[in-house]
Amino acid sequence: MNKDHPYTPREIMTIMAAREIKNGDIVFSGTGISMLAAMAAKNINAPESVIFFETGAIDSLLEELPFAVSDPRIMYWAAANSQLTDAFTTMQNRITGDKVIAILGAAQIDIHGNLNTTCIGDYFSPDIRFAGSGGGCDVASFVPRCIAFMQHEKRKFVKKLDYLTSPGQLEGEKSRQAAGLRSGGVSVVVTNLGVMRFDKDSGRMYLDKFYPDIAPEKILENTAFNMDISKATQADPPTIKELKILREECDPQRLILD
Amino acid sequence: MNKDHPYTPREIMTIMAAREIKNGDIVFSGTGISMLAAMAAKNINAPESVIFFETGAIDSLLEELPFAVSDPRIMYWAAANSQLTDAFTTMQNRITGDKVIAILGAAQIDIHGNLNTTCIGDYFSPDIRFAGSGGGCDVASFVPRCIAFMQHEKRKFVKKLDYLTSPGQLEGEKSRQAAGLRSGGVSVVVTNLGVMRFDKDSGRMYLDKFYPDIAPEKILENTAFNMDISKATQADPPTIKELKILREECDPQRLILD
Amino acid sequence: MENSLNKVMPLKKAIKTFVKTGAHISIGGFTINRNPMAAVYEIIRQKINDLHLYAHSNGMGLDELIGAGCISKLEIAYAGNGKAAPTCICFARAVQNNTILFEDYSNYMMSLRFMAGAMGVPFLPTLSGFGSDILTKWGFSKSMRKEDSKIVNKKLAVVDNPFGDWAGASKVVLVPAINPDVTIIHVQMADAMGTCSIQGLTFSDIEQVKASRHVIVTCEKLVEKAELRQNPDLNQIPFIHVSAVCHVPMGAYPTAVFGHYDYDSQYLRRFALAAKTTDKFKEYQADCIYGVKDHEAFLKIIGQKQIDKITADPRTGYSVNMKRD
Amino acid sequence: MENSLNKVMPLKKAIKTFVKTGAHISIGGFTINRNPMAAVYEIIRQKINDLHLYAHSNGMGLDELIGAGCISKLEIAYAGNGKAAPTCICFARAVQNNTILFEDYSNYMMSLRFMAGAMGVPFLPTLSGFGSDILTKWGFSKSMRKEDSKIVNKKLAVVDNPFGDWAGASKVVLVPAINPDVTIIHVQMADAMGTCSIQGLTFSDIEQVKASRHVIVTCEKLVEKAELRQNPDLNQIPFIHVSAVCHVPMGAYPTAVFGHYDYDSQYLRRFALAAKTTDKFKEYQADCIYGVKDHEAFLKIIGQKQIDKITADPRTGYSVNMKRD
Repeated sequence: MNKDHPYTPREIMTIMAAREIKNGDIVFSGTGISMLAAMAAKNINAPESVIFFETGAIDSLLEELPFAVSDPRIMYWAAANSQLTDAFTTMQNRITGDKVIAILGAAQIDIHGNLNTTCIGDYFSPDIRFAGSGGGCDVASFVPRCIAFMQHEKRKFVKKLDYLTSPGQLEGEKSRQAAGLRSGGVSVVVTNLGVMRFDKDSGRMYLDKFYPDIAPEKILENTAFNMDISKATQADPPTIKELKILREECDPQRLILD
Repeated sequence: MNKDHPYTPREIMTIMAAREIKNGDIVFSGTGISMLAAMAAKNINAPESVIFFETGAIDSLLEELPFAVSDPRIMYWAAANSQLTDAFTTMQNRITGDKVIAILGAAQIDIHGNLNTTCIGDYFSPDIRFAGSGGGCDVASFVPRCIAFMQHEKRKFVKKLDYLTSPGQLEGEKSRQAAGLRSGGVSVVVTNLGVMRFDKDSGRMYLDKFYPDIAPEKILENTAFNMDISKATQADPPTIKELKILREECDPQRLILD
Repeated sequence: MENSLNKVMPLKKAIKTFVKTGAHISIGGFTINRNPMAAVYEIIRQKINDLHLYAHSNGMGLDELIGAGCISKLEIAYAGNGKAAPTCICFARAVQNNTILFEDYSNYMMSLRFMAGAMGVPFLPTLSGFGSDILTKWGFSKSMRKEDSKIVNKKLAVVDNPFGDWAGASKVVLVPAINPDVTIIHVQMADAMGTCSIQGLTFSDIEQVKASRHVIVTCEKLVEKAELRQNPDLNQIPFIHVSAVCHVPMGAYPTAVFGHYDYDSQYLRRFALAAKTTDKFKEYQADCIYGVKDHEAFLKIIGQKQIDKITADPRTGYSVNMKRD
Repeated sequence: MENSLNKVMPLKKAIKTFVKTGAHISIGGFTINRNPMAAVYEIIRQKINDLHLYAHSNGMGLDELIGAGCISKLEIAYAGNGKAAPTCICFARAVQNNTILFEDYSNYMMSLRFMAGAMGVPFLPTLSGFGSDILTKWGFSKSMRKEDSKIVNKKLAVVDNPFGDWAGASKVVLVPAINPDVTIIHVQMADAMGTCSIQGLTFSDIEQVKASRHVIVTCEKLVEKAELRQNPDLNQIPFIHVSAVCHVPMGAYPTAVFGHYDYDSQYLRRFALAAKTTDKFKEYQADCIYGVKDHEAFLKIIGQKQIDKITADPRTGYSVNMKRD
């Protein structure tokens, strides 16, 4: 970490995700840190990106941060208020869908970037039940790029998911295509320790960037599967400008940053 | 015809069709005489019937008679303005669809009530090309009752359609069901000479009512196929009250009646 | 579907008439927004149970119904209650304790299933879910699917694209139609005939309504027909789909209604805390549900002061700068 | 799909940029309402031909394009022009004289096909058309279907219901998706980004737009973004779908625009009469299309007096007591 401009894990995660968003992207956003990453991108590097919710609102003004994708705050000053079927139509078709980048969270991820947001333990009688797919499985099926936000822990980066809710690269190689999916799914994983991507051929996760002061080996220790760290380089830390915009313009009340 | 209250062929046709409409029916209406029949029913015998257009307007006020199903006149004071897919949804599902009665016209009809609104002659190189199905095939596929309005002429009541646009009873018997259709389709034919219905088992057209002063044999002469006229009885002519409402309330400017 | 021109009735009567024990139902709204809560509480008070609930992302309504033991079977995409409960608490417990039968879909799949029901077709296609456990793990048993004519024979089906690779798809997932016995939604405005105007996002309410054999609408404002007819473009639901109209101001409380009131995050948290232990939850239910005779009485115990806090600002449609936990 | 924030351009440029010879196109509106006539006339003036047109019930727009020889292939449900021409005259002649290739569907089928294209699925199911010649008579040859990757391999397909008799259907008709190269619609209001608000019925415009690779919007009023953002519920098309926005007042004339102007039944009749003979039609085209440089100049020859006659009454949205032939 640069001592001249310290930042929190949450801040670097947000900035790393924001950098994935390109001008013109349509950002499928949940709430919390995913919303903040979308706002950071719009304010920093992708002013023409568009925030978009599965509930059907697009380009909402967001004078206040929404706490759910059904929050009335997303209905204000939108380009259009519509409905679920419309929102998924935008993602499933190849015309607008190819412009969509999704930001997802999960309870578990495997080496191929498949996500579990359904349960821990047996599906029919789980130890812990989570909310379920929501639109996660849909967007991971449809769009070319998804960012997964995760806390980097061994129990979350698992060898085998307890339930495969949202498809990543499935079993890698050509398995996504063979199953009937278009290319896409989780393409980058942003955690509190680093940034992971997927090998184009094998579809296996590898460490792309480790954060300053984080050893690649530490990341491996927090990962239950064997991940290639050989190509990893240190991430460019958030710049002073990025942090300033994030803190002062995106979340001045630190509703999410804290 | 009752000499005390004369009426035109168009008037008796309108009244005969209006009598088919029941309270609570949703009337799929085109323009012209079909619109007038719908308005007559609403004003005479089915005050809670609802006029409905394939373009997506429902229960429009109709201060002026529309000249097309896309006429802006149908968009005023409707219960809802929607779109084609919504309108057909209303007809295709069994919940609202079973309440729909359609009024259709055609260039040709056969003994099983199948309709041709596409062409005369070979489909690929026709002598006369008509507008095509529009929503006709759809509504004839979906809803339990359709009224066909026809001029009773031999070239229109044909042995074999040049093109089957909208399904009636297909080849009769159980052929409608065998083809994949629900029961329904054209259930009554109203012409300038009489009213035809279809035998429940054979699905063949028979003469149900002939108008006063019209001999059943004359109807047969104007029909190219062999139609059962043995069960026919004389229609109750339009009543003074029916004609009064039709003339004074439904079309006082005689836009359609003339 | 009814056509009688005046469908206004008390909520108690509408629930009693249309929501029978064992019925297959769906409710409108999404997580913490526009759930038909007054109707949900009335179902609970009338102790109607063995319900089969179809939900995409219903939050508060779903969790109260499950908590009260009204639901025996559930088809669902997501059960969350915003920040107060990222996973609905009664739902999670019921699944973990095997006290309900459940089957998971995605949000789009559930929306398409309602849409198929509305359209009157047996299924709709999607490219969602290939390779996921949503396709492989079926919650209802084969014998149930065989014996209960209201349960579809297959959770879903994968078929080849008969149009070659048209639209770039080699195969598609078909999801089966849902036609609930009754759907209950809460809207901003309705007239006595049942025409409805929803302000803001409609979620899947419109499809749920059109797919349903009976429809109960609760509304913030019961308006004259003329008021709705002035702008038919804003009326998503024409009266032909509606069975009963119940005038219930704040009928979605504690969830939000755009333009009227915000969600009550304090109440949602109170519920989430109570739901965590059996005793506290019984206490909560006794106080807030069984102990009041109707929604009006419930709102009285919430108090005007709290209601003022969540009342929507007319410019934005939500409560500006409201304290949210 | 483009995202540049200012998409305003002259109609001439939009047509030149997005409507190429041989393109597959669709136009919005229905028979005599909201056809994008200014764009149609501009296509004709630019002599763009060999177009493949997807239409449900386009009337005036379709018939002008066919009359001018711009269309070589047509997929259609209905070609009528209201009272002026129950069957479109140039269309009928082109079919009778074998000068275009055509394939007939129903209105619902065509709407579903646009919807499938919008949804990104290869097909949608319907229960329409069983037993009809729409299923049996295919307009495009097998070799065309094989050689031209933009023509689907089958007109439609009939398949068994994989869910038993769920929804009471033993089989379904699947109709293939349409994804036009470009869709052109005319709307009441748009902003520079391309967000659109349509007043009154939307026909199939929304699906046509969302299914299309490029979208040209012509609008009565080009408004500030803020004006549209005040009521997002009235905006059916968010800007992400739109490629070009062209401000063309009376851009649907001689067809109607609810709230702005009525159809011009005299013009429609004039067109219908002219279309009946080659000479008269050439004269008509010379006067009204080729002889004017743009829509503004066209409207000048129509004259303010005629425009006043069709101007909509603000209460009803149409011209009250207008003389209609």
